[in-house]
Amino acid sequence: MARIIGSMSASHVPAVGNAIARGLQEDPYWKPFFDGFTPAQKWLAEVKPDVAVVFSNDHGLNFFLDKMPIFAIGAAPSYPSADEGWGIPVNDPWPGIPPLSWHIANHVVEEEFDPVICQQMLIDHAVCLPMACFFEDCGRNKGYRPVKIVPVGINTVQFPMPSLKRCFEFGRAIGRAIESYPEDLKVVLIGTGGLSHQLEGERAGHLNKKFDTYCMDCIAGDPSPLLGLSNVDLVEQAGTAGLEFMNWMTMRGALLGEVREVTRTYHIPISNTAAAVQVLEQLPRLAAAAE
Amino acid sequence: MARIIGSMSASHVPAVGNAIARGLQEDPYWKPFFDGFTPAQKWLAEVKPDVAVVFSNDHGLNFFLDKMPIFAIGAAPSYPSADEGWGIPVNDPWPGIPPLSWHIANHVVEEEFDPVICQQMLIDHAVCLPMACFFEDCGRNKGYRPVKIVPVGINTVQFPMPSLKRCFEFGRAIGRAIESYPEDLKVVLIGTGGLSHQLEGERAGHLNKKFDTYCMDCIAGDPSPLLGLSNVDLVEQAGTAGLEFMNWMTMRGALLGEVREVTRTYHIPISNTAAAVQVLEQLPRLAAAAE
Amino acid sequence: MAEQKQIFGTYLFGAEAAQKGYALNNMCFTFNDKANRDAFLADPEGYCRKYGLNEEQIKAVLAKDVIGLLKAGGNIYYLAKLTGIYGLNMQDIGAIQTGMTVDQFKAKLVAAGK
Amino acid sequence: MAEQKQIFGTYLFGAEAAQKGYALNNMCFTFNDKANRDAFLADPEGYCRKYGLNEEQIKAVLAKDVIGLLKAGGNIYYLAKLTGIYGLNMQDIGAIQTGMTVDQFKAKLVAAGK
Ligand SMILES: [Fe+3]
Ligand SMILES: [Fe+3]
Repeated sequence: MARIIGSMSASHVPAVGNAIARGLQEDPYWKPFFDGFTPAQKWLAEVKPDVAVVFSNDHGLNFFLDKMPIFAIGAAPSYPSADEGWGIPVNDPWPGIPPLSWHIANHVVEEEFDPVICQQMLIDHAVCLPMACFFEDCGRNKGYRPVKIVPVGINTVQFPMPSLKRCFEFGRAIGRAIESYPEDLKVVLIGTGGLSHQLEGERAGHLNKKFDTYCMDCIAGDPSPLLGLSNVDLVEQAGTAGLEFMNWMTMRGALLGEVREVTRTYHIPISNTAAAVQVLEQLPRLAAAAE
Repeated sequence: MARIIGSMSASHVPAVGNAIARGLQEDPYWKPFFDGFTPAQKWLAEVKPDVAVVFSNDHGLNFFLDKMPIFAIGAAPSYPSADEGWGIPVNDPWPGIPPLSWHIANHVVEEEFDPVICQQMLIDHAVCLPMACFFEDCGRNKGYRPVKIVPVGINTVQFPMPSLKRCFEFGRAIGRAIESYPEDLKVVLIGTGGLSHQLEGERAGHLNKKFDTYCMDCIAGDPSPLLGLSNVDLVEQAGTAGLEFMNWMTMRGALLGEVREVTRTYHIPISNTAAAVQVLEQLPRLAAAAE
Repeated sequence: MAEQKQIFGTYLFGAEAAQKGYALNNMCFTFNDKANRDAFLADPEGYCRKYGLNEEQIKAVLAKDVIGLLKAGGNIYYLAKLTGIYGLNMQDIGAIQTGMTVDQFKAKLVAAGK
Repeated sequence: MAEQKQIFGTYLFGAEAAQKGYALNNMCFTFNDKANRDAFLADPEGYCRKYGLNEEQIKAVLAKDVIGLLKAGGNIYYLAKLTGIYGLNMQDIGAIQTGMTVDQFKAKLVAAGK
């Protein structure tokens, strides 16, 4: 059976793409950000996942307001990236694993979630850049793709949005789906986005270190205090783009057992964003204890 | 407040478009089908709805397998039709009512449904032809549009599909949304598709009068016995295209109060389909009795 | 999951067919445009190849083999646009798939209403 | 519903803005293609009109008035593609919207990390 080995979460920022392209990892502005990934890379080298299920939000590349999903599940053999309009380098495609994607889709629909199923999907910087940071050689070694991916999209662009509670429950259903997949695969969950930032409006530049710390504490420990938070409350605390924390919450939902925090870093600012990296390892447990 | 006055359901078949275009309403083959709409037209002339919420499934015009939703809600100012590939005449657009669409979308997402919200949506024969049959003058008098519409799409094309129970509950959430809309509007629900038919495979031509009668009895009375039926059971009974009965179930879910059957007709065959028309009137009730 | 129960002569369109039939159904989806229908009719095989159909699919398209199209991953909602190009209506298709004459197939439908 | 709570300097993108800003955001969505970015730069106003922007939106686009773009229904996920064309990064945008210099805005960000 497939097994979820843990989760890795990180902020995503288009500017990271340029920093990688220009080799700025040791630049004083960028070093604290990229250094945050080193412990995660070490952990990855030990646990060696086969698949990454990546929770993120589209930034106006794959979806538009004409037909805006709440949740989307990729079920493509390959996920190309594309020009997002900012001149950041286009990443090579990541390979998919359609049988697992469909297994997840079938399972979550049975559990009364209503995702769009995408046999074609473009992935943007929200997928590609954290992948390039965690799997470091991807940025340097074109074509190096150590895992297959299942991208899971969450709408953070347009209200109505799913609540944090709904995201968490969606994650739980995905976790159960993964752990009922018959093939022996090691699956890592990746949640990207956030933490606090707000790009637009007179409140642009809003950051909230205290709240971000609280969120990361909840992710590492008990996420339930976050389940009552409305999306508007989340905006108030974390800024409009802080809504991307929904990706983290969905990811956290998919961790069905007890977890151990492997690493956490937090740094302000990268671009206008609070840049965080957090890795959780799912502790071994009896199969019967799975929900 | 908006008020749901009742529901109208009918089969949809592309061939109906040609029959209307060629004025075949009195033709012996078509007469039993079109006559079935007369009592509904009479009822409509009495109740005079302002809005129709139309539950149907796309037939490969608005959605493709690249990004296939489970549920979709139209939120467009206008819904054009288009060439579906069969040479049936293209219908004029129907006007939308975006504020009601968004009200419904906001409400159902809060109730933990995950529909795609469509600010652009093409409607196909599944919407246009039942509309032209119920609102008879639409077929003859181009541009006559007595109601505004909110199209609600349900995936009957690709597994995984929502269960009949999930459809019914989605309908219930839509019903509650409509009845909490602050404007005084009379809303009629329209469910299209089915009943039993199967177009493809060695079992093509499968029809099931007994099951269809049972389904219409449940719709008119107590729909709960249908809630335990799986989609595969539904295919076994009603054929693959009988899955379109999901549209009827969603519609029925949105009728929150007691109902009275105004009319029912059932005729086999129109094309390969069991052609039914059924109208239910929602009985007056105390607002407090609404769920 | 949905595909587990076997129903005679019935092809449930789920994960397996959706992947297998993607190119075929995608080609059929283009037939919403008359210009594409005309292009197909002008060179059916060339049109199929342009959309990346495999040999099994191309053979079924050219032979108007509806059962073959289903086995190759075709979805009836999209395939109907292809059979429409060939001028086949749903009773013609029904007869082809069930091995009946069109009149026999029509009689079968009428009988179901008795 | 989501729009009920007022948060200073914050524009929640829901029903109202999604309708009002549709054409504007749709234009920005086209900027995923370099050819479209070039066409915009060659004739910004003409490009806006081609995509059906209203006068309020056109005025805000031409003035690089980010707050005006938000008030006209712009969504930052799409608007960012427009500001990118103008060569403005997120600190430039932040400064424009908050009435600070870019250095002041950057200092504000750094201070939030202390
Ligand atoms: Fe983002
Ligand atoms: Fe249909």
